[in-house]
Amino acid sequence: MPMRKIINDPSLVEDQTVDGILAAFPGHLKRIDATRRGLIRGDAPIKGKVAIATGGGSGHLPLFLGYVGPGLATGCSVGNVFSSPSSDDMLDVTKAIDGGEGVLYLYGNYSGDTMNFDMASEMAEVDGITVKTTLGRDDVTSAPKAEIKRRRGVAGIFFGFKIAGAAAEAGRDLDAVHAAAEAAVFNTRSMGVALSGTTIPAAGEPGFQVAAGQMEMGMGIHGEPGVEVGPLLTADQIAGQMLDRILPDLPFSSGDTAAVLVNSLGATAPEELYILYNKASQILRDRGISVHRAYIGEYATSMEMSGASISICKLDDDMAKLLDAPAYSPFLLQQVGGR
Amino acid sequence: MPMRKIINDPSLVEDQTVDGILAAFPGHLKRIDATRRGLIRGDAPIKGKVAIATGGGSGHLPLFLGYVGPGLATGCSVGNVFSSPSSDDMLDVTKAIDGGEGVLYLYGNYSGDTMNFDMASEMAEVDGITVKTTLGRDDVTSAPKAEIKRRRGVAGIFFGFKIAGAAAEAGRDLDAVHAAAEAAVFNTRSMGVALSGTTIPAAGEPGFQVAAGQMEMGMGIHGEPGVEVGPLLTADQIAGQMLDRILPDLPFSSGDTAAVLVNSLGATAPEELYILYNKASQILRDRGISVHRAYIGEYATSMEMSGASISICKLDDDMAKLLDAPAYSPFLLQQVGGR
Amino acid sequence: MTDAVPGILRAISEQVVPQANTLRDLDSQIGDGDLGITVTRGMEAVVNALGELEGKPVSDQLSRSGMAFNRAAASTFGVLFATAMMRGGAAVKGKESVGAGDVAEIGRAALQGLMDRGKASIGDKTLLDALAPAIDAFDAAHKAGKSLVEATDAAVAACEAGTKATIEMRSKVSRASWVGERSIGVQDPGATAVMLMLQAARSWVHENASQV
Amino acid sequence: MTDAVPGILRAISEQVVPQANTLRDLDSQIGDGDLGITVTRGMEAVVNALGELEGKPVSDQLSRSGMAFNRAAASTFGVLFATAMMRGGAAVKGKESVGAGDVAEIGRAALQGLMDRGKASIGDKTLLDALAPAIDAFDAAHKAGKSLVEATDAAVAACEAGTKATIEMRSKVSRASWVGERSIGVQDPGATAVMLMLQAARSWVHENASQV
Ligand SMILES: Nc1ncnc2c1ncn2[C@@H]1O[C@H](COP(=O)(O)OP(=O)(O)O)[C@@H](O)[C@H]1O
Ligand SMILES: Nc1ncnc2c1ncn2[C@@H]1O[C@H](COP(=O)(O)OP(=O)(O)O)[C@@H](O)[C@H]1O
Ligand SMILES: [Mg+2]
Ligand SMILES: [Mg+2]
Ligand SMILES: [Mg+2]
Ligand SMILES: [Mg+2]
Repeated sequence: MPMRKIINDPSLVEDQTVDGILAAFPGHLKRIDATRRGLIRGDAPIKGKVAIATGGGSGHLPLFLGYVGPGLATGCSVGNVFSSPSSDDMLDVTKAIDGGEGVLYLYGNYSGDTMNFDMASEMAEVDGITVKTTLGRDDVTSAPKAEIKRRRGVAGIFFGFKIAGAAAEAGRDLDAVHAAAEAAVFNTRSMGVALSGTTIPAAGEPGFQVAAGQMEMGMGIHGEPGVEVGPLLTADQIAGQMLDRILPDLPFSSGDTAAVLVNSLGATAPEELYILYNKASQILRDRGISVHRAYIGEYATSMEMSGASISICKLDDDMAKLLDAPAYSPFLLQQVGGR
Repeated sequence: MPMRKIINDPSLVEDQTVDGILAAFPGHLKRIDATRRGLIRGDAPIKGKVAIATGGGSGHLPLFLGYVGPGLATGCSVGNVFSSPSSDDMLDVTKAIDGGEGVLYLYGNYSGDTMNFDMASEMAEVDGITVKTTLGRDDVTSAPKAEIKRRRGVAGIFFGFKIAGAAAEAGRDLDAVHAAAEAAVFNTRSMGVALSGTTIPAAGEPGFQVAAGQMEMGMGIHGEPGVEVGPLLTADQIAGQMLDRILPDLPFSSGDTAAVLVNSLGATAPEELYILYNKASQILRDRGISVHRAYIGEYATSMEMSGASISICKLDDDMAKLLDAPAYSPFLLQQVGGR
Repeated sequence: MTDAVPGILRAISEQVVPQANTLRDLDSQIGDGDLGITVTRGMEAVVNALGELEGKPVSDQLSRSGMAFNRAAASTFGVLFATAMMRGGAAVKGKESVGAGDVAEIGRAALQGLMDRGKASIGDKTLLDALAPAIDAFDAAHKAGKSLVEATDAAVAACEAGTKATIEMRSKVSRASWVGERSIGVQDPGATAVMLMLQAARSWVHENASQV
Repeated sequence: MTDAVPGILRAISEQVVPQANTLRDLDSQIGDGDLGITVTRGMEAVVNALGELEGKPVSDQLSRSGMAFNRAAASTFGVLFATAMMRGGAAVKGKESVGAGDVAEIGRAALQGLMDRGKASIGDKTLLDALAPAIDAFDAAHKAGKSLVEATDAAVAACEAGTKATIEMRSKVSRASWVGERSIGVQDPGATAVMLMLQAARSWVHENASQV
């Protein structure tokens, strides 16, 4: 089955994507080394501020590179599609963004990433750079709560970038930025549903498929099998099932304030996200949970995968303030004014 | 073939989408009448400023409703999927947004829309509201240049909203806002390619299909047949063919300044848009055309259609200034600061 | 004739909506494929509106059901349907009783409204090519002293011929014109909708001619 | 043995890359389906790096080719491959000549590196379950005075058995653990990759044993 993709040589997808981003927003980002995959803010390093490094496989834009910018992450290593970046690039990024106050690593809990970032942090420490790590692990379906450390990170890691990024921008120290990131990650829960698979360009054939009319609850953003395959439910049923699993997990309780993110995995249209949000917001209202801010759109995609996820982040006053702080990236729908 | 859509009752798609948007961004928009489809800025009418009304079929978000906001349109009528809104709703919107300085109608050149908007404007004039109309007709493949008035509007109408919206926000009068809109529309050229069809929810079956491995050059955003069906080309070839048709049409010449928009029709991933932009920006550089600003993402979608379009808008100094002016909508990636 | 308009509209709803897929398929070939939904949603709204229109003057019945259609399913076809019904209704506004002798006048007013609104001409491959010959045929038959049933049969026959003739035409306006040459060979969807509607009207007339 | 490392790596590239689809398919069932690409891109980078490594100390050949693999195709498998090669290389750093007697030591250092990096245990359904028995078998055969060819055969046989044994295991770490019970019944992709690599190494040893 041929791919429905607008690309050139499949092995050039990652580099040409980065080239396009650099061409589109001159000055916003810079490459550390023309031949490699480390990218940092145009104005990095920023002396006297904690830097945030992220990274992961390509194929998830705006995740990860799209979350580099003022009030967000400082640098990013870009892997091949759905594959970890190399520890070499991570080390280069770490050195290039360090402003003397240490570096926070913030990325998803995937073994390729963790092992490469661990390797990079060991090398960075040798160079005298203090590194702390926070792992996104918001996907409630990826492991039972008792094994929360095994859970994978999905779209909800956005709250980590926004909240920790604001903390770093505000001049907080590494411990405080790390604490902000941990607070964001530990208070976020996500769940996704996939209506189709996706094809890694270099593989040429879909690694995963979901038949039309079917859905897979809990499928991961690389097509990791989920909890259940079954007939496609209605938007209201899907929103209900997701919140039934998300809300008790933290748990979220009446009186809580939360931010909500409804994310398209790629092919799912904006209209459908709003239909999902419409139901989710009703459920939250009924449970006494007030929505501080809603994010709806593409935040962590899987190329042309059809499907969506809902992420909910419980906020305290400090987190709400950090979430509202200005931030800028050409990929982010949040205004400089914080609107 | 069952649909890959997260929806409830297909006949409720439009209303539940609007409900979700209103729930997600409280205060941003308001409904004129709870039972109908006219929506306006939360702070409309704005006394002493020209208002801009738009509208069109659902299924294209962020077009049209997403382009209502400060520095953009003032109100919008929402039709059923791929169908015109009714003249009743258009008239209601017109009355509700008129700030005493007249109303500009800005929408795509589709007969259902033009006939309904014409009907609405006749009724509005009876009510003493001056209405002027600008039609988006940027799609170069929809008619030869000699019959430019027959061309349809696609993603390039975004430049109309941004430029005319800034002119209205700046307090220009109706003639000047109309002139700004006309300048934007007449200096914009677009071309699209579709890699799949799309299914109107209420129809349940795809009205149009493009086989995997094939592409249709010039297909419209409702699946209107294009100029050529053939095997899927590479991104570089597609960008080349598009610019070969777009650039001579205005024509764009060496020394020109332009804004570029690379739009996903829905399922096409951000990565692919950047690969397209990468080539397009090289071609423009080679032709001596300088890019003032690039917009890349979902600007006018066709639900889950796979494909992309490129739009180019030639700018003079005034248009560039208006394009750079701040604007806000939860759907728009342009900062209040104009970045 | 105050029963005729609701009766005919109900007949259209009952007989045309089940053929919506035919309209969708034609519109998919040279348009955007929504005409089936348009007619389904539009006629549903018309039937809902009929409750309040029973016994009202024919003029109101026509214009209000036209507006209901377009409010529910605005589109080229919707606004043209509404325009035709509003102009047709205006043609008999204030008339105490409306009968077979008024049909041609209503039709001519509707046709003029369609041409004002859509700015198309006969031969452009639109619903005009179905409706205009039907009105002419009805008028001629009526003037020749034919019965309502006979005049209706003549109108529908002319409409069917006009609709078929659109197959060979190249579209000159609106969406179908974007397909250019490729529009040749496909029967115009809007003309087809008009034909199906008139066929439904004919069946009502056949069953109810005695009462009209 | 400075020819052995490049020779074996080239053999791996030639013999394993054509089987990349097998790895992709296994990884699609319990992982993310990228292992075929990882091995293809990684081994391509290794072969490219070999040009500069001819004649270099075995320690450098091992560690640098491992780093080249992970730079081109970082991933769980990539970083583990790199870690194993770097630790294996470090085990013979500074040694003037490296021979069959060093293989087990290199293997044990690599294995320890894998366990430090991945924090997995034998039986967790990973490539450790393919590699650990291979090293033990080589070591035992070598200590029993077997030839290099015989020790290699024993190692590959143990590796194949270990790899097969992963079919019945339930994954306890990393991506495959997310599938839970569903991981049972599928041969571990990483273990399979190690097995294919050792099989390629064996073929090189058979052809070149005289020179080593
Ligand atoms: N300008 C026009 N004047 C008269 N009829 C027209 C005109 N344009 C289109 N039509 C008719 O409308 C039909 C299409 O209706 P519809 O599907 O509602 O259009 P759209 O989906 O483009 O809004 C065409 O088949 C044709 O008969
Ligand atoms: N913690 C670990 N320790 C050792 N081996 C592991 C570990 N996690 C995974 N593996 C091995 O890696 C293989 C998957 O490699 P790869 O496809 O590169 O992973 P990913 O795509 O998740 O980054 C598994 O089949 C398993 O053999
Ligand atoms: Mg992977
Ligand atoms: Mg339509
Ligand atoms: Mg249509
Ligand atoms: Mg894998």
